[in-house]
Amino acid sequence: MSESVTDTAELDAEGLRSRTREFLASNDPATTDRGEFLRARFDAGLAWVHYPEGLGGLGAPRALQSVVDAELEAAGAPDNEPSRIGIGLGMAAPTILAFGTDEQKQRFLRPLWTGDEVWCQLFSEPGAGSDLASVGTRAEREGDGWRVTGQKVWTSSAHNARWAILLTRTDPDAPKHKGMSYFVCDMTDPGVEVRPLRQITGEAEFNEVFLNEAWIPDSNRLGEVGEGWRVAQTTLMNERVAIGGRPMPREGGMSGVVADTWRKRPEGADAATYDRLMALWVEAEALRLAGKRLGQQLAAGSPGPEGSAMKLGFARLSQELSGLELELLGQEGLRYDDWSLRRPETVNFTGRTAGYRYLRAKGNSIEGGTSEVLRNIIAERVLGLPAEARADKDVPWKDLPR
Amino acid sequence: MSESVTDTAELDAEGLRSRTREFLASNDPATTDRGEFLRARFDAGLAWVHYPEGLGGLGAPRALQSVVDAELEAAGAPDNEPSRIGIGLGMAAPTILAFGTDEQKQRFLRPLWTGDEVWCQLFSEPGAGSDLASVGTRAEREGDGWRVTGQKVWTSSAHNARWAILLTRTDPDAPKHKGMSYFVCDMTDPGVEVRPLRQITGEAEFNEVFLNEAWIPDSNRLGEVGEGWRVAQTTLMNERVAIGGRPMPREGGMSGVVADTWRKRPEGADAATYDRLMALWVEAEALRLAGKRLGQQLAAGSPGPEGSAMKLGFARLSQELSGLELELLGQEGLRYDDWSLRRPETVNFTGRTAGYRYLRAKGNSIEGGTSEVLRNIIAERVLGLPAEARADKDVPWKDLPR
Amino acid sequence: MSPNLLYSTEEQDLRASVRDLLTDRCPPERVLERCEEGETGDPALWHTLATQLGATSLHVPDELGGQGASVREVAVVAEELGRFVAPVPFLGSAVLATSALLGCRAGQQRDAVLADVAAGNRTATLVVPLSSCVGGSFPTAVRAGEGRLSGSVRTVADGASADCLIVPARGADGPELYVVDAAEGRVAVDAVTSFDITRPVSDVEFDDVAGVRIADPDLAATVLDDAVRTGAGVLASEQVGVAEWCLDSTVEYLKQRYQFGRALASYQALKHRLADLWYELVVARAAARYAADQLATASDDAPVAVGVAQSLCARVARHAAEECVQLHGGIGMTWEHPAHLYLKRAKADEIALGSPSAHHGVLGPLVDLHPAP
Amino acid sequence: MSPNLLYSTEEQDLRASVRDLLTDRCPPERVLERCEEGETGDPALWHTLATQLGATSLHVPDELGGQGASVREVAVVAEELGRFVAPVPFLGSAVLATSALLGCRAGQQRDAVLADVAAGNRTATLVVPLSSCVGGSFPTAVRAGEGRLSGSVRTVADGASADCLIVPARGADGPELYVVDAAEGRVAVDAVTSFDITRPVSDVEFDDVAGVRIADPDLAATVLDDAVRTGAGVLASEQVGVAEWCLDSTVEYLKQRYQFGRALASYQALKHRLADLWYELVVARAAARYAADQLATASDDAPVAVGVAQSLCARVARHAAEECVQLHGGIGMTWEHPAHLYLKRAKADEIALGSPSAHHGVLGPLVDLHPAP
Repeated sequence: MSESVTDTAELDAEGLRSRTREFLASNDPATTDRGEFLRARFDAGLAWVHYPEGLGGLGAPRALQSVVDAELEAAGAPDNEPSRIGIGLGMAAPTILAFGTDEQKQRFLRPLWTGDEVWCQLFSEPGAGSDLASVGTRAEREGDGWRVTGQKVWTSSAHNARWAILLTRTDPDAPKHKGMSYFVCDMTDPGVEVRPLRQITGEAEFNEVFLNEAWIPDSNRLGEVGEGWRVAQTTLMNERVAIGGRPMPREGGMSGVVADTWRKRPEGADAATYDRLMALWVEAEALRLAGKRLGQQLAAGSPGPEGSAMKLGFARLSQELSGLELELLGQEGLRYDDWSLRRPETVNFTGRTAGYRYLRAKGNSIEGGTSEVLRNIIAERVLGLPAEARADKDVPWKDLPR
Repeated sequence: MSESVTDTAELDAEGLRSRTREFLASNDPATTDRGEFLRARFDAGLAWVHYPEGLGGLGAPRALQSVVDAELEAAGAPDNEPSRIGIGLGMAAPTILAFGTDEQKQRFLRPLWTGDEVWCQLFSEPGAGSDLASVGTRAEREGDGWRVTGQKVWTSSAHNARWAILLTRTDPDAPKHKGMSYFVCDMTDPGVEVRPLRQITGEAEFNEVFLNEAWIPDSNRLGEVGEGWRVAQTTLMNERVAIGGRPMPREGGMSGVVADTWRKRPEGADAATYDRLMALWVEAEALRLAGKRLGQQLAAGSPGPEGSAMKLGFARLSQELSGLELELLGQEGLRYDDWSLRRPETVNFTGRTAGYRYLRAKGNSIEGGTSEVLRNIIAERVLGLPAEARADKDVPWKDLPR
Repeated sequence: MSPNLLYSTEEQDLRASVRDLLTDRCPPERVLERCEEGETGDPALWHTLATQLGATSLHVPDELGGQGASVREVAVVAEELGRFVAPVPFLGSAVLATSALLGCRAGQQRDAVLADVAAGNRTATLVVPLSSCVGGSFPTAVRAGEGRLSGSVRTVADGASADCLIVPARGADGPELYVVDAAEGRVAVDAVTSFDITRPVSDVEFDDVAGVRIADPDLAATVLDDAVRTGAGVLASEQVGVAEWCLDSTVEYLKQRYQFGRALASYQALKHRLADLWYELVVARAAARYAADQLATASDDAPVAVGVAQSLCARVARHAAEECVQLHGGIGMTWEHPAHLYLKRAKADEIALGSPSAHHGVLGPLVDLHPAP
Repeated sequence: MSPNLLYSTEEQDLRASVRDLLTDRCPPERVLERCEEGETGDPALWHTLATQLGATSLHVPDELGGQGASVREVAVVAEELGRFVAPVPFLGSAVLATSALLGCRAGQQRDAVLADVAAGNRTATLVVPLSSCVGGSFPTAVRAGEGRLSGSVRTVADGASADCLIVPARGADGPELYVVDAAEGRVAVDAVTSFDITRPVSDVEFDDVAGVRIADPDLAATVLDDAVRTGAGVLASEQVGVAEWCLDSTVEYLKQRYQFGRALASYQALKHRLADLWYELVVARAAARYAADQLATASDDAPVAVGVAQSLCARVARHAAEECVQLHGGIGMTWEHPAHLYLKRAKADEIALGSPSAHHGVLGPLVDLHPAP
C-alpha cells in the first residue's frame, strides 16, 4: 500500500531473503530472549511483510511472507505461536489495519502480533445464530465513551484475552444493518465477566461473556458510529480466508484416524462397512485434492469460490467418518473417556477418543458459518440463484420479531 | 347421503351380501353378456354401494363395497377392468357426483362405471408444473357454450378417451385461483388433437392434447364459472386417496425384483453391495408395513397423514432400488431392450428390463405431485411449519411472471 | 390374523400413564441436572415405574406375579422412556434379564428371581456386552465349573444398578445361564464412563463366584438369543421415542426462532429436511410396531421383523438426533440443552444390540438374501 | 514437483477449440435428432475431431505421428465430449485402444496401426466388456492359437464404428493382445441396444479369425490393465463434464421457470440441493484432474488417483444427472428434452470401467485398507 522508503527492488524474494539474513545476523535467536526477538522482528518489518512499514511490515507482496518464515525457521527462530493468537492475527489485526486510527494501529498491532496481548471476538449472541446482524448488545453513549450491556457467546480465548473486538448495537431505531458500532473492548474492565460454556463433549472450549455496563472509551471505537456492520464484514471475510487452505497430507485429518482404526480390525470392521469406509476415504482424499487445487488457484492469482465447498465438505466428512468410527469400534464405541468439565488450551478435532471426535465434529457444521448458511452463499453468490426473501432490511431493529 | 327407500337395516354387510346373491341369481354371469351384466349391476346399486340410489349405489357405507366385490368375484362375475378406467373411477366420478347437475350425473356415471366410456384428465400444462392453478388454457364464452384453446400434457388414456375433465382459465383478469372453470370435454370434438408424448423410456404412456377452438356446451360445465379451482380440489383429493394404500405382500414391488436379481448372483453382487441391498430391502419392507398401518388407521376411522409419506418413500425406493439393480447387473445393465416408440395400454413400473425400471422410476417422484411438493405439504400441513412466501395470490393471472 | 400395527386402547392408556409420570418426574432439565451431579440413574423413578405402573412386569405371566401383557406393551413403555431419555435400567432389567428369565425352564429358583424382578423388589441385568447382536455365537468370556463362575464381561448395560446378574457362561457341557447375586464379594461391577450418559455401562468380573444355574446346555443358547432378539425389538420402539422427541423439539424450536426477519421454520430447506425426518419416523414406527407384535405373538416372522425394525429404527433415531443438534445451531452444541442426551442415546442405540449392518447380515439369510461369497 | 491440478493455458485453448466445434456441430438438439433417426454415431464430427483438432492423437508421441501431449489433454477433450454427450468413439478408440497400443512393444505392425488410429484414418476399440474394471483377471473369452482367434465378447464400447479391434486373448502360453481387422469375414460385430444411447455397444464374435499379435504373455496383462486404468481415469473427466452440464442446465432452467409467482430458483430447498451438487463437482474436478496428471506422468500414485477419481466422479455425475431430471420436473421426463441423454450416459458411466464399489475394492489394498476377511 504505502510507498516504501527503501528501494522497491528489495521487496522481491531475494531482497526479503537477504533482509531476513541481515536481521538474523544482528538478532541471534539462540541468544536473544524470545519476546525481545519477536519485538525486534516486528520492528524490522518481517512480522507480516505485506503490512505497512512501521506496523510490522514492508508493504511487500503477501505471498513473500513464506520466504521470510522459511529463513527464520531454518535459523531456529521462535515464532509467535500463531495457533494461540489466531483471532488476533486472523481477525482483529486486518480490521484494525483497515479501520483503525494511527494511534490504534500503533497501540494494538505490535503486542497483538508478538502475542504479548491475546485477543478474542465478541460477535455471536445467544439470540442471533447465523443472523449476526441482529446482535442486541447495547452500547450507549456516556461522556467520552460508551456503556455496554449484553451477552456474547462462543468466545474462544476470552479467559486469556486482554482485548476483544466487539460488535454492538448503538441505534435500535435504525434498521438492523445500520445501527451497529464496532469497538475494541478491554477484557479487564470490571463490567466484563467471562464464564466457561460447556459443550456436548463435556469440555468448555468457548466462553459466554457477560457485559454489564462495561466501559469503553470512544477512542477504542473502530470505524464510524453506525458503521459496525461494514467493519465486521472485514473481520468475517478474513475469518473465511483463515479457514481451510492448509495443505494436508493424504489421511491428514479424520480419514486417517478412522483408517487407522479400520487397520486395527475392530469388531465392526466387516464386509458391510468396508464400502462405506472406502467411499468416505475417497471423498476425503478428493476434498484434500480440492484444497490443494484451491491453493494453486490462489497462487495463480485467480482465487475461486471453492473455499465454501471446503468447509462444507470438511464438516460433512468429519461427521460421517467419526460416526462410522464409533460403529467400527462396537462395544468400545459405547464408552467415553471423561465427561468432566475441562478448559482445553487448544482444540484438536481428531484428538481424544472416537466418542469425543464424533461429538466435537457436530460443531464443524455450525461454528464459523453453518452448513446451511454456506449452502445459501454458494447458491446465491456462486450459482447466482435469487436471495431468500427477507423482511428485516428496512425495519427498525427494535421492531423485528425475535 | 340420500335416504334409501329400502329398509336401512339391509345396508349392513349381511344385507348387501343377500342383495348381491339375489342379483346373481337373476343375472348369471356365466350366461349374461359382459356389458349387459355390468349395466345391470350398476342399475342394481351394486357398482359403488356408497353412491346414491339410481347412480349405481345404495347409499351404503363405502367400506362394505368389499363384501359385494367378494361375492361377485366368488361367482366368477366380470369386473369393469378398473385399471383401464382409473381416471374415470377415481377422479371424474367423485367430481361429477359432487358438482354435477342431475342430468350430468345421469348422463355420465353409468357408462363411466361400466367402462363403455373411457375418461381422461386435462389438467397439467407444459408451463404449469406443480403450480396447477396457473393453467393458461383459455375458455371463452360463445353463445351457449365455450371455445377452448390451449395445450395440456401428461394425459394418459387421451387417445382412448371419450370424455375428459378439463380445467381452463375463463377470467385472466382475476387472481389465479379465482379465474378458472371446470368442464367435461368431448374428446371427439374436431378441436381436440391428441399426440403421443414420448418419455425417457422410449415409450409414450401419456399424451399431449392440443385444444384448438374446441367447442364445449355450457351444459358440460361442472360447478360455477370461476369455481374451477374448488372443483379441481375435489378431483385431486380423490387422486391422492387413490394412490398407495393397496395392500402388498413382502417383496411385492421393486424390492422383490431387485432381490431376485441379487439371488441370481449377477456380476455386481459382491460384499460391497450387500449392505446397500439390505438397507433398501429393509426400508421397502418398513414402507410396506407403514402402508398396512395406514390401512388399519383408515379402517379404524382415524386416517393419518401418512399417505404423503407413502408416496415419498415409494418414489425414493423405486429409484434407489432400480439404480442398484443396474449396478448389480454390471455389463447387462449397459444394455436396453428397445427404444422404439410404443404406446402401452397399461404401465408396469416393475416390468420390462432393469434399464426400463430405472428410467421409469424417475417419474415416480414427479407424476401425481412431485416429492418436493409432498415435502412442502408434509412440512406445512402435518408439521405446521409456515407456508412458503408467495406473491401470486392477489395478482391478476395475466400479470404473473411466467 | 393380520398383525395389529396400531396402539390398542390399553396401550394408549399405558402410554399416557408413563408419559404423565415422566413429564412430572423426568423432564429433560431434571435429567441434565442428574448428569451434572454425576448421578447415573434415578432409583426413585425406577421404583415408581415398577411398583405403581407395573412397568417391570408387563410381559410376565399372571401366575409369576406379572401383568400377563406382552412385548407390545413393553415396547410402548420403551418408546416413552426413549422420548424422555429416562435414566432407568428398563432395558437391562425389565427387557433383557426378564426375557432371559422367562425363557428358562420354570423352577423354584427361576420363579423366585423372576417374581422379584417383576415386582421391582430386585433389579437385574443380562451380563453381555451391550453391543451383542442376535445370531452371534454364545459368549465364552465367563467359564462355569461346578456351579462357580469366573471371567469378565465388558460394557454391560445397567450393571451398576443390578442386584442380580443373569450370566451366560460356558460350562463343561456347553452354554449355560446362571443367576448371580451382585452383592457377592467375588463379583466386581465397575461402572465405566458411558458414551450414552443416560444409560450407564459397567465392566463385570467374576472371580470364582457361586451361581445358580437356570438354563442347561439344551436351552441356554436359545434363551440368550431370544432375549437379545427381544431386546433389539424393544429397542426399536425406544428409538422411535427418541426420534420423535428430536423431531418434535426441533419443529418447536424452529417455529420460535427468527433469523433475518423470518421464523427459521419458514426456510424451505429446513422444512424439507423435517419432512424427510417425518417420513422416516412414519416407516420406523410401522417397523417397530410390527416387531413388537411379532415378538408378542411369538410369530415365526419375529426374527425378520426384529431385523427390519432394529436396522431401520437405529438409523432413523440417529439421523433425527443429528438433525436435532444441527438445526438447533449453537444451542444444540451446549451441555445445557438436552439435545446432546438424545444424540448420545441415539448413537449408542445404533451400536447397542447389533448395528444396522450386523442386523443386515443376520436378516439377509432369513429372507433368502445371502451375502456374496 | 507438486502435481498441477489446474488447466494449463494450452489445455484451456484445447478445451475452447473442442467446445467451439461441439457447440456448432453437436448441440443437444442435434444429438437428440440423431437418436430419433436411429443413428448411433456422428462419423463426420469424429472425422473433424481427429483430423482438424488432432483429438485422437494427443498422448501419442510425435515420432508415432501424434501430438506428444499427455493424458491430461486427453482428459480435457473427454470432459468436453461428456458435456455434449457427443456420439463419437473417443473412449473406445482414442483412449482404450490407443492406450493399449501405446503399451505394446514398438514394431512395424503396432506402429502402423497406432499411426493410422492417431491420424484418424482408422478407428479402433478394445474388445473387452465396457464394465471391465482395472485389477480384474485377464479375460478368457477369446482363445488364440497359431495366430487365429475364436470366442466372443459382449457389450464392447464403440465396436460398431471400429475398423480394427484390439483383442485380449488367451494363447497357449498365456495372455496376449492381437489386432484384428474388423472387416474380416469371420468377425461379427453386432450392435446391441445400448442403455447409453450416445455410446453404442456391440457384441463381438471371432470365428477362427486371423490376428496380428502385438503383445506377448510377458506384457499383455500389464498393457491391458494399464489401458483399462487409463480409460477409467479419463472417464472421470468425462463424468465431470457430464455433471457440469447437468448442474449448469438445471440452474438455468430453474432461473427461468416460475411457480406460485416465484422463480423456481428462489426455493431454498432447491438452492441447497444445487449447492450440494456444486460441492460435489468441486471435489470431483480436483480428483479427475489429479488422476489425469498422475496418468500423464506415469506416477506411482496413478492407481490410487484413478481409484479415487473414478469411484467419486461416477457417483457425482450420476447424482447430478438424477437431480437434473428431477428438478426439471415433467419436461425432464420427456424424450424431447436432452436431460435423459445425460442420465443414461451418467448411469452407464457409473458401471463402465468399474463401478464405484469395484474401484473401492481395488483401491483399498493400495492404501493399506484391506477388506474384512
